[in-house]
Parts: sequence; structure tokens; C-alpha cells
Amino acid sequence: MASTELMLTMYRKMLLARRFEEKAGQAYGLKKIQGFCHLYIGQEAVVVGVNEALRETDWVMTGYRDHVHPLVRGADAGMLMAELYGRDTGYSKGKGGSMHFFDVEHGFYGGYGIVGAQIPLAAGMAFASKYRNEDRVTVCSFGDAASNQGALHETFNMAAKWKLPVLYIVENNKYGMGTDIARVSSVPDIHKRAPGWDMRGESVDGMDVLAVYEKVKELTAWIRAGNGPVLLEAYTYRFRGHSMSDAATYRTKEEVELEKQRDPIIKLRQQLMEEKLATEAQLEVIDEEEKIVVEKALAFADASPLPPDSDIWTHGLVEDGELDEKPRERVLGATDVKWPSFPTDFKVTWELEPMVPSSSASKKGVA
Amino acid sequence: MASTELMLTMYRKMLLARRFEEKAGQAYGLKKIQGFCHLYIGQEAVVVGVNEALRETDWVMTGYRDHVHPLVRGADAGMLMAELYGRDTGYSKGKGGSMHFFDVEHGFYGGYGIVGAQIPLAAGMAFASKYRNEDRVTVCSFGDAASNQGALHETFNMAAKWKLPVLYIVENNKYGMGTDIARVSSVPDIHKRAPGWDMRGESVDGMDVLAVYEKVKELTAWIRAGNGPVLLEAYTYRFRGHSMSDAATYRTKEEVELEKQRDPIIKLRQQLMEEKLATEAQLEVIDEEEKIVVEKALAFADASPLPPDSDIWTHGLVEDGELDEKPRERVLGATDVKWPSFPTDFKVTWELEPMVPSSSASKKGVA
Amino acid sequence: MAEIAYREALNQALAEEMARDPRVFLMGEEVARYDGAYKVSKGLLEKFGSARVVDSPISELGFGGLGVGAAIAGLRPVIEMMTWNFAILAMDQIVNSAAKIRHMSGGQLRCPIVFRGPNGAGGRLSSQHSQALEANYAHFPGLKVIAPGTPADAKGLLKSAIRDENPVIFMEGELLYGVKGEVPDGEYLIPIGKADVKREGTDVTIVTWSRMVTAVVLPAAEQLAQQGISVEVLDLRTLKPMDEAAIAASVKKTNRVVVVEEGWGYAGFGGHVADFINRECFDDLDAPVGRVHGLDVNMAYAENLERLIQPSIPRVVEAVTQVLYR
Amino acid sequence: MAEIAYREALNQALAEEMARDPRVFLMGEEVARYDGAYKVSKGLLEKFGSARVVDSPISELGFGGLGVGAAIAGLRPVIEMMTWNFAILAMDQIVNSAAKIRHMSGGQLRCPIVFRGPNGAGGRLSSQHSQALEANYAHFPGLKVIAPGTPADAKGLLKSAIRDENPVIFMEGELLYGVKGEVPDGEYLIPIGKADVKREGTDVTIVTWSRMVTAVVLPAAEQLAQQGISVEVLDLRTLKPMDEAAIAASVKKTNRVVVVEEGWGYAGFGGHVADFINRECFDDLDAPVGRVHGLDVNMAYAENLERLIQPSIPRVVEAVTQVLYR
Ligand SMILES: Cc1ncc(C[n+]2csc(CCOP(=O)(O)OP(=O)(O)O)c2C)c(N)n1
Ligand SMILES: Cc1ncc(C[n+]2csc(CCOP(=O)(O)OP(=O)(O)O)c2C)c(N)n1
Ligand SMILES: [Mg+2]
Ligand SMILES: [Mg+2]
Repeated sequence: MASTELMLTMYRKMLLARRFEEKAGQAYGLKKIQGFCHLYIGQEAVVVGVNEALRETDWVMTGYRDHVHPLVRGADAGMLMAELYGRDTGYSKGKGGSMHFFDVEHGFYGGYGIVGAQIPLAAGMAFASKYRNEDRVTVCSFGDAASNQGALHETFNMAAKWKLPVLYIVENNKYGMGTDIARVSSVPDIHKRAPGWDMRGESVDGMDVLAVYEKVKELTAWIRAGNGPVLLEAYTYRFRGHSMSDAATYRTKEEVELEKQRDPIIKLRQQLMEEKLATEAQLEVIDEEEKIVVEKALAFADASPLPPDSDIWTHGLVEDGELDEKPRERVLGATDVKWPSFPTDFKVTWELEPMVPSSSASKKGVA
Repeated sequence: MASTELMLTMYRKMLLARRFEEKAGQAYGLKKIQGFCHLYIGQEAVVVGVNEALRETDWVMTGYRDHVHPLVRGADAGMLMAELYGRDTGYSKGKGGSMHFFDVEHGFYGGYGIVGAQIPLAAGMAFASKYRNEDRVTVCSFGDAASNQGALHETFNMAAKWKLPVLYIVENNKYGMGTDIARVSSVPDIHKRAPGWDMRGESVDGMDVLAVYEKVKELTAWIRAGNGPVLLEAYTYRFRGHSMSDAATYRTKEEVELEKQRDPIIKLRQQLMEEKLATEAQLEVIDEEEKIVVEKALAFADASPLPPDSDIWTHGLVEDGELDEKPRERVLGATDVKWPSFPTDFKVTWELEPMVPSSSASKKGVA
Repeated sequence: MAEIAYREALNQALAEEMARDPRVFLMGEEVARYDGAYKVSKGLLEKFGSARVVDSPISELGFGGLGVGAAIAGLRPVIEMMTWNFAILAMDQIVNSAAKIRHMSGGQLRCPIVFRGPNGAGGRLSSQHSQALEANYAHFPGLKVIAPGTPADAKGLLKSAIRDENPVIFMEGELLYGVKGEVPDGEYLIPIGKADVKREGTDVTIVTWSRMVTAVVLPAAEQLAQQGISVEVLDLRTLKPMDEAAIAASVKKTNRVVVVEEGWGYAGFGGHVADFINRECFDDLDAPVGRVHGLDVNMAYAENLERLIQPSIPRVVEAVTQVLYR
Repeated sequence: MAEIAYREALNQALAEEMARDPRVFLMGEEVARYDGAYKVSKGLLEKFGSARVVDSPISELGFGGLGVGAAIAGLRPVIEMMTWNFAILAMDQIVNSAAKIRHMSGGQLRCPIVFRGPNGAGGRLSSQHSQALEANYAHFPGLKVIAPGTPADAKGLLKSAIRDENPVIFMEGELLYGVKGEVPDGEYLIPIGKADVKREGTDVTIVTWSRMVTAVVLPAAEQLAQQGISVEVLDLRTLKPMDEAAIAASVKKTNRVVVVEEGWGYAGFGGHVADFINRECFDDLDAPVGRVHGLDVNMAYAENLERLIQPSIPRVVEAVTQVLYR
């Protein structure tokens, strides 16, 4: 069970996410942000519930609806906003924009624009953890519609077979762009597909941050114990269109209104108050504080310069001796940056499958 | 239940297949056939049992292990052998070779070398049938190892969702090249994955031609009734290596010997004799007759010329007014060729999904 | 002649061909109820029903291959790829199935299919969404590749592509959909493989295609005209087969050439054009063929970087000046 | 110096780098118990165990992407594609993930990974199995592309590729695996991006790479020598980045060039090389750059057709004669 403190933390983070996204949406209207911009509004309970159940050393990745995943892990809101603005002070120096957030310092590994492409990547990261015998879970989110990508089938088979420590979270917000998932999926409850890969499949109310938190606590413990990957389906809903340019008229007003009654922030707020864990005033303060964080983020982004023109040439290929960028250190001069460093000398102790002498193999080339 | 006549037909076809492949193997040793050459020896009950359960108008396709699929449908053995030899008289004029057999006249649509690529193609053919309201089943074979291709996941989802009239047959011969399927599949009994696509999944003893026949009769009837696709897993075994250049030392002699006791030809032979449906002498005559067919095929291929050098330029793009090749007509002057012709004027009556006014869609471009 | 947008021209082509031939169907992500991500298929679902305008799952390889299967079974699929960036997932079915089936079958089968969708940058979309990938498809025998730059060409060529007996890669310009132009009324077909002189000139030829035609090259030509330089603008429209005769004729006239393309220069299609000219029109050339192309880097999101990475009017002017040795 | 086969040279490179660096692992179809479809990984499973030499399912996109994920997480994957024909299925992960992650992340991540496997015709395998696909990868920023033609180059460059901090496309020659050549003993590295003069000459330069070097170009040069024509053979070895200085130097010396490649000419890599020479070495050229390439058709199975479709010694001799205006 989540402590009051944790509940308040989650409340704060959901509000931070909500306010950040609302302002991003406004900035988009002002053309300060351009291109595709996919808001996460409505889905906050998923990412916050998941994140609080993780350890700092766990890894997270997702698709293009990626603003909130790093934000709740501790990424600097100003630098995230600056990335949305395409400024030099953004996490990717303005190279990635909305769809390609990366904050390696906080274990957020992107931010991918090809639907479903993060699924094999996450298995690879989990493979690396297991290879080095690290106690780490990789968490990979994707959308309901992404579940029809072939990459998922190929990856889930390997992840299950090799018992990789990866938690897949399908954020089922009912739509892929304008298409109701039930219109294009023969099994629209995606976790029910898990047995086809001999994988554990579970579901959770993705509008209930506490439920998500508890479920992920349980599942990550199971994964850490070496049992292999899990597919967790979080039923959620996005209150906005697919992206800023989508009027979302494929859904009825009634449907959206009904879903808004499940707003995860309101839900947690009610719970906190009903159980007398916080007063309305206290919760108001939190909101005000987070609004200030976001205001500051906007101001920071606004005041930030574009990247230098010469940056067109940077970060293509790694040159000899070139180091990796540490965004907070570079931009804010932060000295508390924990950058991952992996051993280059170690012994691989993992036996992926019991060794059998290869003398049984044919000696002639073949295909 | 299969009649005696049908049982004898199946016996004859399995023997034709066996003898054809044995000779192809020998010709490979003599370098008359080159490149990759994947024999089907041991698996004959699958293709023969399936084929006898189909109608002439049904369509068949498979991967690169494709010699026998057209042969038992009525393709000319000599012209198939000529294709293996890379001669002008082959079905593809020597362009395709072993991996790319095509006999459109007999509803055999190839012959594909990219593992699993035929899976979406078959769904497309079934889509076309349904679109034109034809009473036709498309049958698509692939190997156990092919089942880990992402194309399968993507296709099965669509086939199930749209209830396409397609029968998928996974010819589970236990190995993908040198790899035991259980080593790389989290669910090595592939039909057990079918529920993940809300698809009917079944299995059958692929060494028992009568069992295959009965099962396919039942399943095609079910498909013709509009119930959608089926995945049928036929457990079988290849007695030879993956291809001619594979010594197959990844399997023990004992395993192969044990499997050979399940030889589908011997099994049917015993059954025919035990049930007194045929005498040993009668069965011997059949074998002799089929051997002669194969001898003639070899002689035909041997006597056939290479394609003209100028053929390097043909069959790239279809030129204006260029007709399709009808191999038996071209090579043998056959006049009984039934070539598929599809209407160009018809009404599409299929409603893929209930119509809903598109006025609900957003009017602005978005992504 | 009506002035309509590029997306509308494509919509007309689709609607007309679907009305004309029941074998034609459209499949892709969001093409039906949503009217297409870029609204190219607006209203088609209502007109033609749910079996002919099909919303697919996000399964590019699967529905790409499904289209190929339908084509060899006698239909005429138009497969919309939401963008060509995503079509990379379907490339196997395009180049290994569609482009090879007629050949592998020794001419028994044909594969009349159109793969279409937007190509090139879309405006502040960063690297994964901003690729101009024509070179990759033009490389494969068995395919035709088309990249129209104006509404009229888009309509005339899409209709021809749908009627073609071969697999056709039809690359639209992501930033062209809203661009307007005159389009002849009624039945309007443009033959595949014919280039078009979009502006006549005598001093230098610019060979180009797709969005570069109107966005960069014609304005640059206008600017150069003011400096007294007469530019001939040759719009290839079809990249494969390439209208070599039209290129040679223009080079014969101007003796100087610049090739302008949106995509990367390294192993880009412009190199193919330049190589052709250098080899086959060597004696007509007074200067090496100049090239302008997207810089050989991944596309950045930042406004200034995105602008600098793409070909621009000044860069075209500079390249022309250079081949004129001015 | 020992004379060993190309496959053995690759095997040594893998074994040495795996012994040197525990982060290196090999994954692909049949690489472990079967020793590799072409026996390149012979004995590695026994040496390094089942977590470092991994038999994958037939899931090119999946294990290709898994490799990319492992690379950004600090390992050094070597992903074997059984052939590059099949790798088309994985292309999205190669060009949209591996080639872009450093850029998209603004330099936070790097992706040191090698994708390797045989490229080009394998001998009577028909069209789906006989493609030389280097042009498609060379087109993308963010990748290096290597195509060694000899055992020594194969070893020296594979070792460098594994140590490189970037995604590397390493294309072996399917028909080269059994070809023998001298390979220096012990630690042997060849820098990426350096071409190699495989034969010195004065009359004409042939620029080539991969299997063409020993199978076609060197024998053709020998034959031409007997006619008194002195051919310089420049083996690019690395296609991206290309050793432009080495090309320019050779052209300055000989003033005439033929580019020879196995793959298709249309939008092929040879066009890129020729375009570079025509533009950057224009003043040194006495004739337009000649090209020899695989014919622009799908590969046929028949013995005579397959032979005719591929570049051959006579075709190279003819092209050289042509650029010499003899
Ligand atoms: C491979 C690929 N195909 C198509 C697209 C275009 N696209 C972007 S998001 C999207 C819908 C994805 O929906 P879902 O997976 O449910 O995630 P959600 O947007 O709901 O979070 C589509 C079709 C893409 N980016 N990549
Ligand atoms: C996409 C792809 N990957 C790899 C190969 C090489 N290959 C050809 S057959 C084969 C094994 C296939 O096994 P299975 O599907 O079980 O069919 P079987 O050969 O047993 O009939 C492999 C890996 C290929 N042709 N295509
Ligand atoms: Mg969704
Ligand atoms: Mg098998």
C-alpha cells in the first residue's frame, strides 16, 4: 500500500504532467512548438504509477507520446520545454523535438517515432542487463494500435524464450490515431494475447494511479526474480486528440465526457480528501507549486537560444574520443549528474541455454 | 472417409513426389541442379492430404520447399524438372529455379524465398476472392521456424478480423534449418498461438495422409461457410537435410531412424494392404508407373535447351499489351489449359465492416 | 481548368479510377473513416464502401504484402503508406515480392499495384519523419517510381499508375498536399516516364522533381532571370523509367546542368541523374553537372537547423552561378 | 603470414574481438550450434558460451532491433544477417533506430553495433537471394558501410568495425567465403574509410569493391596488361565514408576511370562514385567515367542468364577500352 507521502508525490507528479502538457498545448497554438505534438493528458496515472514503482536504476522508454515519461522521472521541466521549442538548451539540443525526448541521466531512453520500434529496443536493453548480471528492469510503453506491429510478435517470442527482465506496458487509450482499436484488432484486449508467447499478461485500470502502482510493484518483483517478461495492459484514455492537429471528431462528445469522469487526478484528489490524508488547501498548494514549475519552464524555453547553425553537423557519427552529452551538466552546469557507466571488463555468467557441444553441427556451408 | 480410389490416388501422388525428389537429389549431385534445393521427402502426406481435400479452383502457395505442392496439383513433372535444371521449358523459363515454382494453371501461386513472405500474400489472395464473392479457399503453407516472422502476426490479425477465407498450414518438421523449433519458440506448438488472434487453431498428424485429408476437408468446409481463417499445424518431419548442402548432423541418427518409421508412404501402404484394399503387386505397379513418369521428366529436362540469352531482359516489367505466359501451352502446346480470368466489371457486395458515416471524421490533416 | 490542391487532385484520381474499375481498392492506415491522415481519401469510404476503402491496422509489412497478394489475384490495390518513412517496414514485400513475382514466375503473374504516400520532410518532424527515400526504390528492377510536383501531374500520373500493369511506387510530397495548381477537368492522364519542361530556358538546365519544382527551383529560376540568366526547368516527374531523351535534349540546348533534389546527396538519385548526363551527354557539357541536395545529415527539429539542412533558393542560385562559372 | 579463407579471417576477427572485449556478442540465425550458415562463426559457441553466441529465431526485425537496444545499453553487438536480402526486413531498425539514435538524443547515446552478413549473388539462387544492396544503406546518414574483397581486408576491417563507436553495415561477399588470401598474423587492424591500391597502373583507374576486386577486376587488369594497358585497381573497401582523396589521387595520375560493381547500375553506388569523380576531378578527366555493373534486371536462375547478368572480365575489358578511346 502506498503511504500518504507517496500518494502526495504521485498527486504532485500527475499535476506537474497535466500542467506541463496544458502549457505545451498552448505554446503549440502560439506556434512556439511545431510539427507533431502528442499530449498525454488523461493518461497520467499510468506513467506516474509505473514510475513510482520503479527504482532509479530501472530503464524506461516509449513512443512519440513521450513528454511525461521523463518528466516524472526527474527530468528538468525547463529543458524538456526547451526541447519542444527546438532550442539549444533542450535535452537533445533541439534535434529531437516532441517525439524524441531522451534523458539518459534519469534512465529515460526515448522517444521513438516509428510505431512499435521501441519494443525490440527494450528487449535489447533488458538483454544487456541480464548479460551483465545487473538487477534492473526495463519498462517499455507502447500504444494499443502499436500492438499490431510484427516487431512485437518477434520480440515477445524472444523476450519470453530468454526470460528477459522487461515489463511491457500497453497504454490502451482505445484509439490509434482516429481508429478504435476494436476495429482493427482481432483481440482488442491486448494482454489476452500474451499466452501466445507464453508470457504473463495482466491488466489494470490505467486511470487509477494507486492500482497501477501496486500492480507494477508486484510485476517488477516477479520480473526481478528472474521469471521473464510481462505484458501489462493499462486501460486509459487520452482527453485530447491524437496530436495537436487532430480535432478528434471520430469520438463523440459524450464518450469523452464520460471518460473525463475517470480523470486520474480528480480520482486521487477525491481519495486523498475522503480518506482525510490531505486538505483541499494542501492540494491547492501543490497545484500552485507545479504551475510555477511549468511557468518557469516556459520562461526558460522562451529565453533560450536556437542551437548554433553549425549544429547541423553534430551528433551524426561519433568521432574519435568524442564523449556523450550530459544535458543537465551542459545546460545547467549541474554537478550531481549520475551518468550510467558500464563495465568494459567483466565475466558473462548468463547461460542463455544449456550448453551442448557444437560438434553436432554440420561442417559444410548451407542454406 | 476416403474411398479406396482416393486412397490409391494419394498413394500414387505421394510416390510420385518421393520419386521426383529422389531423382532431383541425384541430379543435384550431378550438378544438373544447382543453388539451393530443399527436398520435401518425408513430408508428402501433408501436401497430398491437403490437396485432395481441396477443389481445383482453390489456391495454394508455400515457401521455397515447393516442388511437391504443384506436382500433386497436376503440374507437368517434366516441366518442373526442367525448371530445376534452369531450362527454357521450365515453368518459369529457368528464371525461378527450385525455390520459385509457379503453376498458375493449377492454382499454384509460388514458391517464395523470403521466409514467411507468402503469409501476407495468401491473405491478399483470399481478400481478392472475398472481394469478388468467389467461393474459394487459399491455402498457404509455411515452416515451423517461419512462424516467428512478424509478418505472421500482422497478417493473422487482419485475416481473423476480416474473416478471410484462408487456411494456413504450418508444416512443423521440428527444425528451421539446423535449429530445433523448441529452442527458438516460446510456444513451439504453433497452433496454440492461434487464440492470440482469435483464430481457430488445430493440429494433425502430418505423417498420416488420411488424417490430413479428413482434417482439411472439415476445415475448408468451415472456412467456406464464412467463419474466417484457420491455422492448422501438421506435425511432420523431413528425412533429408534442410537443403542439399546440409548434412543435418544437428539431429541424431536415432531420431531420424525413429521418424522414418513414421514414413507416410509406408504407413498408407500398410493400411491399404491390411485392409485388403490393394495387393502388394498393385502397389508395386503404381510405384513403377510413377518411376517412369519421373524418368521421363528427367529425360525431358535433360533434352531441354537453356533459355535464350536474350531472356535476361524478359519478364521484368509488363509491356503494353503483353500477355501472361501459359507454360504448358507454350512448351507442350497443350490446348486444355484452364487459365484464370477474373471479371473486370462486377459489383463489390462485401461489407468489410458496417458502414458508419465518415462525417464523424476530422477534416484537418493530422498525424 | 480548375485550381485545386494537390491532395484534391489525388482524391479525384482515386475517385475516378475507383468508379471506372471495380478492381481498384484503397487500403491503409486511417484512409477510410478518418479520410486519410492527409485527407487524400476524403469521402471515398462513403462513395465506395468498406471493402474498397479499408482502414488497416498499423501493420505496414502485413497490409503491404496483402496488397501484393490481391494484385496477383486480379485486383488493383492502391496501398497508402501513411508516409514512406514507415514503409521501410514494408520494403521486403515491395522489393522482394511485388518487384520480383512476374520475373520469378516466368511471366505467369503480374502485379499491378500502387504503393503511395507522402515522401520528404513534413515540417518540424525531426529525423525519423523527414526522409526522401526515392533512391532506395529506384534502385530495384521491377518497379516504376513516380514523384509528381504539381496537382496536375499528381492527378494525371496517379491515374496512369493505377492503370499500369506493374508495381508503382508513387511518392507524394508531404508539404505539397495543400499546394494549389490548375488541373484539367475530366479524364486526364499523363504517361509514365515522360519529363516535363516546367520553364523553358537557354543558359542552364535544372533537373528536379517533386516538391523542389515549385518550392525551390521555379522561384530560383525567377530570381536568376532577373540576373539575366535563363534557366530551363526540367521536372522528371517519373524517376524510373527516367526520360533520358528529354534530359539529353535539354542539355544539348543549355550545355550546363544542376540537379536539385530534397533527399540526401550520398548515393542519392541525383547522383544517378548526374552520372547519366556526364556519361551520355559528355560532349554537350561545358561544366561538370552541379548538384543541390539535402545535406547528408539526419534532419533536426530546430527551426534553423531544419531550414539549413534542406535545399533552398540561395543554394540553387549559387549552384547555377557555379556551373556558369560566374 | 598465413593463407586463410575469407570466412576464416572473419572468424578470427570475431574470436579475437570477443576475447578482447566481453561486451561483444554475436547474434543471428544459426550462428551458434550450426556454426553459421556459412560457417563464419565456427567454434565460437564453444569458446564463448550461449549468452555471447546466440541462435535467434527467424525474426530479423526483432533481433536487429534487440541488437540496437543492447548497443545503446553499453554492449557491442554483432548481428549476423543470414544474407542482406533478408535484412531488408530489419531495415527499419537499422536506418530509423541505429542510424538516428545518437542524433535524436542530441548526443546522449551512441550505438556501436555491427550488422554483418553476405551480400551479392551466391550462385544460382535466383532473384530474391542475389542482391547487392550497398547503395541502399550508403544513402543514410549515421551509418558506415564496409565491403571488403579479400581475407586480409575482411579481418582488419571487421575488427575495426567492432571497435567503432557507430553503427556499421558490414557486407561480406557470399561467393568470397571460400576465397583464400594472405592475412597478417596477430593483431591486424585496417582503418575504416581508407581505400587500397590493389594494383598500381598508369593508363586507367578501376574503382571497385567487394567480390569484384578478385573475381573480375584484377583478372581483367592482368588481361589488359597483356595488351599493354596499365590498369590501377583501387579497392574502396569502405563505401561510407568514401576515401575521396585516394580516388582523386588515382584519377590525377591516370585521367581515366571505370567503376565496377556487382549490383544494379540504376541509382547504384557506382553512380555516386562516378558523380563524385565527374564533379570533383573534372579537370583531370580525359573521358567520361565508365561503368560496369550488374544488369538492371532481376537475377535469373538459369546458368547462362545468371552469368550474363553479372559483371564479367570481358565487360570490364570493353569498358576500359572505351574510356581509352581505343
Ligand atoms: C510504423 C508507423 N506507422 C504509422 C505511423 C503513424 N502513426 C503515428 S501514431 C499512430 C497511432 C498509434 O496509436 P497507438 O499505438 O494506440 O498509440 P497512441 O497514439 O494512442 O498513444 C500512427 C498510425 C508511425 N509513426 N509509424
Ligand atoms: C527472411 C529470411 N530469413 C532467413 C532465411 C534463410 N532461411 C531459409 S529457410 C530457413 C529455415 C526455415 O525453416 P522453417 O520455416 O521451419 O521451414 P522448413 O525449411 O523446415 O520447411 C532459413 C533461416 C530466409 N530465406 N528468409
Ligand atoms: Mg492508442
Ligand atoms: Mg521447419
